[in-house]
Amino acid sequence: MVNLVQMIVSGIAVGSAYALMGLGMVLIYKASEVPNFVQGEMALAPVFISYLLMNSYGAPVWAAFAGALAFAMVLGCILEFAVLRRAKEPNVLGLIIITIGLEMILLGLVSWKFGADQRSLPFPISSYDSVMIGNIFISTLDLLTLVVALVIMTILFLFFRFSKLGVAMKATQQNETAARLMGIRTNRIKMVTWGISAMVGSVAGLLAAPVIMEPFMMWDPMLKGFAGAVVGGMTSLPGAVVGAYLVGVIEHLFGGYVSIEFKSVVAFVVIVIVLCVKPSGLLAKHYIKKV
Amino acid sequence: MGALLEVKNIETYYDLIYAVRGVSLSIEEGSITAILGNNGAGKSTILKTIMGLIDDQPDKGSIEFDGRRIDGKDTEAIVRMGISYVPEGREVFEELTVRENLLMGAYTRKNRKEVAGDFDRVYRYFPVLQQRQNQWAGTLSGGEQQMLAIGRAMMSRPRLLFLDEPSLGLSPILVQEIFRIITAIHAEGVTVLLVEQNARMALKISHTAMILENGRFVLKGPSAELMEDENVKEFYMGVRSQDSAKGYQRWKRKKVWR
Amino acid sequence: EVGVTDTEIHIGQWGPQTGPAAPWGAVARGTDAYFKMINAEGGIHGRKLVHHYFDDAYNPAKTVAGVKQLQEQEGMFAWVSGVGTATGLAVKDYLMENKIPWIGPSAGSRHWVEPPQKYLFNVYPFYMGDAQLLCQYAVETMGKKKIAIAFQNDDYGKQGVEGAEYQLKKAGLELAVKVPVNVADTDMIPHVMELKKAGADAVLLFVTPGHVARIIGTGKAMQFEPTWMSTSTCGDFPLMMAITKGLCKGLITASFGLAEPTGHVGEVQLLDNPVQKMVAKYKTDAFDKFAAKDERYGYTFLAGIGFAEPLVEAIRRCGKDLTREKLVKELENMKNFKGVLGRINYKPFDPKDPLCRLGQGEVFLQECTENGGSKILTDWVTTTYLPSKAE
Amino acid sequence: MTFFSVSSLSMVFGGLKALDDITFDVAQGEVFAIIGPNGAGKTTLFNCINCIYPPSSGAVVFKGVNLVGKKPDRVARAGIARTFQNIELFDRMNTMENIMVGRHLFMKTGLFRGGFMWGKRSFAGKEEQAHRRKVEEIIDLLELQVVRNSFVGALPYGTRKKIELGRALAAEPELLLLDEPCAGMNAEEKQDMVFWIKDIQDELGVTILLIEHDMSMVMDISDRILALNFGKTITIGTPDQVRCHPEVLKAYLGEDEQVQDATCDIQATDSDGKA
Amino acid sequence: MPGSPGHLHSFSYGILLMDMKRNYYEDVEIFSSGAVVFWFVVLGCFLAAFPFLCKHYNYNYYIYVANYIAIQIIVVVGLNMLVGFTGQISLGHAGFYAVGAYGTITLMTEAHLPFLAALVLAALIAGLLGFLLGLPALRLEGPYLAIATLGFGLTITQVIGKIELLGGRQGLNAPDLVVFGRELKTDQDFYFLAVPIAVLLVLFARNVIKTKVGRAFIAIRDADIAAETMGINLVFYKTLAFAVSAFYAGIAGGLYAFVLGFIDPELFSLFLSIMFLTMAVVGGLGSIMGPIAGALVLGWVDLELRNILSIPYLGDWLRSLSSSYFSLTGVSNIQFIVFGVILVSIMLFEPLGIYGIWIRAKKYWKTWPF
Ligand SMILES: Nc1ncnc2c1ncn2[C@@H]1O[C@H](COP(=O)(O)OP(=O)(O)OP(=O)(O)O)[C@@H](O)[C@H]1O
Ligand SMILES: Nc1ncnc2c1ncn2[C@@H]1O[C@H](COP(=O)(O)OP(=O)(O)OP(=O)(O)O)[C@@H](O)[C@H]1O
Ligand SMILES: [Mg+2]
Ligand SMILES: [Mg+2]
Repeated sequence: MVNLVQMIVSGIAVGSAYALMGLGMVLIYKASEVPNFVQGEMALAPVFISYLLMNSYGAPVWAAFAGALAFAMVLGCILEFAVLRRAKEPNVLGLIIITIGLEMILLGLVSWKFGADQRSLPFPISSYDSVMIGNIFISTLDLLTLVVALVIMTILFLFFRFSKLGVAMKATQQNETAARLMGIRTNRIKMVTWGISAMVGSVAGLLAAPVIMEPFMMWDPMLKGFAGAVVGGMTSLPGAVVGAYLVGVIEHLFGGYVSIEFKSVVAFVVIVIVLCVKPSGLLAKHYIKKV
Repeated sequence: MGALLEVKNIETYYDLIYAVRGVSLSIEEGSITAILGNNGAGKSTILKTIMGLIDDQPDKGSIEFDGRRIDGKDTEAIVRMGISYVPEGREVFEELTVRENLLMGAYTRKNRKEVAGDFDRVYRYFPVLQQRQNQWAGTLSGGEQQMLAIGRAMMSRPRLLFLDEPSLGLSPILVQEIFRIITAIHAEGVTVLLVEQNARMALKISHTAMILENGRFVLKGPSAELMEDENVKEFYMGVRSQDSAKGYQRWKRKKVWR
Repeated sequence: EVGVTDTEIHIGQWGPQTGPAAPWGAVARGTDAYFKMINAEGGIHGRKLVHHYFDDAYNPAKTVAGVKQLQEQEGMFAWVSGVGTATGLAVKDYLMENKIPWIGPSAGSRHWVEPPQKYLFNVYPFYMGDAQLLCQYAVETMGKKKIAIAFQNDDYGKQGVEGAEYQLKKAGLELAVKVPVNVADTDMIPHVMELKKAGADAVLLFVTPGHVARIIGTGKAMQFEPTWMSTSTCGDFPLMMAITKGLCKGLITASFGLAEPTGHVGEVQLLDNPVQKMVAKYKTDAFDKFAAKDERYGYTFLAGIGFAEPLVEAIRRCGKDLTREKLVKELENMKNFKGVLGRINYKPFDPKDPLCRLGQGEVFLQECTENGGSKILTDWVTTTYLPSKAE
Repeated sequence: MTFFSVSSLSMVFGGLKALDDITFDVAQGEVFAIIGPNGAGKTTLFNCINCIYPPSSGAVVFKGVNLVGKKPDRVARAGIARTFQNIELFDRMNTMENIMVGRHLFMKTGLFRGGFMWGKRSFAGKEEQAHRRKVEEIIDLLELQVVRNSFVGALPYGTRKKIELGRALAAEPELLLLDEPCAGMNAEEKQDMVFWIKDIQDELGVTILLIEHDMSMVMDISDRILALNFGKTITIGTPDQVRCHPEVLKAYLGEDEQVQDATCDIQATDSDGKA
Repeated sequence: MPGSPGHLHSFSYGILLMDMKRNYYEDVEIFSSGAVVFWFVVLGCFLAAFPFLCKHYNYNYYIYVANYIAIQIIVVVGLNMLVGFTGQISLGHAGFYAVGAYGTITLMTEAHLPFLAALVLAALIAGLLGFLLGLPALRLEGPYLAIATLGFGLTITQVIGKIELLGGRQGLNAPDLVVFGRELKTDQDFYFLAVPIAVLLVLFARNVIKTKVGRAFIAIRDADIAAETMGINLVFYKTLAFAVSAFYAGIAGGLYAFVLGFIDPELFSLFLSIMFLTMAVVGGLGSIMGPIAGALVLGWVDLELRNILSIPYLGDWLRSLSSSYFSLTGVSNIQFIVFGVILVSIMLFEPLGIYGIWIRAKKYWKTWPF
């Protein structure tokens, strides 16, 4: 019993990191309908920037983190402004390939600058301490990630639910031309969305880097976040979070009770099953095309 | 005082297709202008060009709204200046509710009270929309979507309203309804530019009308005059010498102009 | 001979410089600096070593492309090192069929010696040896009863399991639990829970340094702190200390060289023994002079030197008149050659005896100290080569 | 046996009854029109006949076979083809290929025979050509020659409607469902469309179900009319009966002068003044 | 992912229009005109002479490159049937590739089938798996389908890694390659196996696309409901598309196993699937030439980029740049950057990919000097 609870708790803990990545992906998907493969690297670059700030310029931790977040915002905006917006007559697959290309560029730049060595990001909270609730452990860093993910999710959810801008973002995604006809500055909206998404992602990065920091570190969380977002329904923010937690918990339960080897793929199998029942994910409304 | 909208000799290309071939028009404040024309004549293209929806177009010519050049500006900016456009094929936000669609129409407006009032106004014009407030727009019937599109455009309180085939696919009663609403909107002081296939109705409510063919205007004039024109009668209003299709006569008169 | 001129000897090497395996890129860069050092010292019998290494991103298709291109267009005398099992296997047949010597593949795969190939000389000690010694030490010296293993789900990890099982069987024990780790896994909680559940008091970690860090860290967070033991792969203590933020103090790893335990069990200093002197020389003459300024002086870099030493030695022994056949002869005659690694021995070619191309079979143990230094726990121990079960 | 009949068909979307107990039947060779205000459920009715939506209850019987529960492609196989209100063409094919898709059911080429189409004497080659000829006939009939090789995505609306009609015709249906074929056309084009529909009925003997808002056209060509409102049947009858039905007038026609004029005086005159 | 045009959405028809045919018997022929016959013969001769030319000029290495690219062409042409023509996305093609590779080897070593039989059988197994994967895929689209197929790709390698018969995680050696009693040892031998297979499969794909099945695929992509009402069985054709493209990947995988001589599960990673998709899209979806161009260009660039630092001047410049602003140990990552820049710039400049550029060039040529 303790074991089961422990697995669920730790599943939720790792799910939080996935959730942050998933939220970032959903944001961008909502704005531009692109499954964003550069999400991981948009988070990676700011993490290394914060490392650089601390290591080479001796910035204090908080300043380095603030710098990283600011950089993430700028990076996201720049990517949208300088690249994605320039796509001529884009189709979805073309945009996906562009994000893959950007992913390579950013990854290349980071590895070029920092080499392949593994490092560990200085962080005020030790990743090896843990909180014990009864017999259940949760590492302090995981707990922090969980809290941060929930806070960010709540803010984003409220924003989309109750602000006009949130609806405008949805409108932009569904029919950009029509959105422009409403006077919505779709370009600006998309740009800001990319910025915010990069920020959300880099929070995940900053919370993962204290353990191991290396150029490929965001790839796995990105995929899991993507998977979570898809299970939740690519257009639903709460969906992304629920999906990510689902992925985390399933992984842990499966790893604990069935087979650790298949732990990392079982989530995908479950996803396929979920999608067979609900083709647009758990929380997104399914919309039957009307002819 | 000059015209509200002054289009001078614009030319528009879709890649290699030469769709609008030198069109000028000027719209007086407070008028209803109708553009008639065959399929593919380029009516929609003119509107899209004015709205800045076609990249890098117009290729030539100038467009002035309220004395200011608007060609080359972003669509958003043009909309914010007070032009509203109801596109052909409705283009509602399919996965937003009716209410959210209308809210988006009022996106540029700051005054919440006024917006709330406008919601009521739209619902008064189109009571169906109120019933379907929380339904996704994509699941509305064609006519309902058309009403939504017009309602949405009105939410921004435009000075100039473009309507691209508003009666497309509407039932006769709704066609009359829509035209009544157009006149009502006009009565509130909105200038209207109307692209229509339903020539009879369009000519009836408009002051000026123009006929577009192959990207050029071939006929312009006060609507009342055009209504009397033989060619217009025959080709655009379906008034013809024989009784009906039941007569099985298949002859066609060649158009005289061009 | 191909790749040999009056003034030059062309040696090829592949290895990842990019991609997830890029940390192993230092191997090739180590070899490069080493060759430059030799050239700076006047080369070998008047010839300079020309080192051609390329990045294959750990993708065998690219390895084949690069090897064929270099071999056919530039002409390599021999190939040295080369990181990765799949990459090496993709070119093995090509090199062997064309009778091109290949010395010191840097991956511990039994494919190198099963069946032995005339032109392929292994240097890297196999991981089952690490496991044997670690288990032996844990059981005999430390008195551990429950030994578990977390192993990477591939050749590397499987060898560890086999070695550990072999050794424990001798002591009448069994592995408490075997936990597989996929290379892509980042979250180690289920793995550690499994280890904890089994109540292991010593855990062998046959995984990458990153995973070692994650597992030890996760263990700490879950208040599970057995004796952690690992392989030579994770023996770069300064690196390990950095990525675990000091947590890996007390980690015991096997080592196949770069330090000389003989007679000096205890804290390592710059001792008055030949290996330490050599390592010091490589630091000043190869690393300081020829490595890129952002290169890290670490285990991987030095390993790149270590794998190439037998080749250089054999070329030296060949004398002025250098041919591939002669090189093979000289290598076969190598007995107890001592570079920075353990003793290296080859035997005349015997298609049935893997040991004739095994090279090094000894390891020793070291423990990570407070400041990332190492404390030597055992002397060199010769381990048993376990042939793979299938064959 | 009736040729085609719909009996107590209902369709519910969430809480909305889009179709409520619809019953009617159509005789072979008839032009049967369906009118009704927007949102009355006309398109939904077509979708149910096509089995794109599964009806909540009721039956659709075509030549003695109940279609309900079948897949749309089975319905097509049974001999029903249709056009769509919001044109559903294959945008990145040219006109000819679009119409060729209509021949799908008649072609026997599979993956292998298709893949091994080595020249025009192979099985697939011969079949292609035979069907191309058929398609040519349709292109000629609908006067689509000019656009034969252009991609349909950018063609004018009216042309695309014609291509859709051509595609449906290519399937050689016995029952043809036309969803607002004349929407967005001017009077002249409408007139052409009327002729074609007539030709299709007379020369090809196809039974036609027609949704249309242009009353003069509906009155012209239909043999019988079904009027719907809010998913319920108002009336079924001949054009003259329906035209005068008070509820139809109230819910649908309004004071459409064209139709009312037609009742008293066939020559449509232009009433002046602005509404 | 079919892009729904919408009325306001402008398309690249303008370009495509230029490539239109004038005579409808052309389509039925393999060669639509004399000029095409001519070029085809030239191409054939070139392909036949290529290895000898390479040998003659001592560039044997390029025979290997050609083999490798031919294999990739097979996968990408197959993938394009699915992605480009049927409008489904797959991020799991490395999985089918793996099935082909493992299947061929195992059928040869365990069932003692001759190579070609094993190859086809393995590809059929891949096709069957494709069909099975196609079933859940029926209801999915866009990112949902992407994730489902991605999951398939990851799972299949895990499963293979678990099966000892398939060598588990340690991998599997390919047996000797014997075709019709002749042992193929050199790259040149292999060339005359792989390239004809590639040519055959490309022609097959081209014919399929030109006929009923292909039209059904395209119809499903552009408007699935309309396609259904025209009598196209969605279930059948969607799964068929999956099966066919998986079959292609299977054949390619079987050949790939013999190019490398050794396979392990790690080879068939997600990166490979992404690479295939990239080649298809960058080459130009929805055409036959596109994927070929994509596989050719990107495949070659991917192989050759490792030499970027040996380019005279550029290499030195990059190194000096690295030592002052970046790191020298990471300098090889320039490859990533260059590859990424190539992808991004092709897609930005031309949404139809390399094929689009080709058509533009052709159009320019035809209408030159206007
Ligand atoms: N996106 C586009 N790409 C290329 N050509 C286009 C595009 N949109 C329209 N065209 C072409 O431009 C010409 C004018 O089209 P437009 O849509 O303006 O006609 P229209 O008068 O509005 O016709 P309709 O009555 O059908 O709406 C047509 O020949 C059409 O084929
Ligand atoms: N997929 C759906 N989900 C929910 N409601 C739907 C759906 N399809 C249609 N409806 C509703 O069913 C009703 C009938 O729609 P339908 O499209 O059949 O109308 P119609 O008679 O064709 O109207 P029009 O003449 O405007 O095309 C409408 O109120 C519409 O909102
Ligand atoms: Mg138009
Ligand atoms: Mg309808």
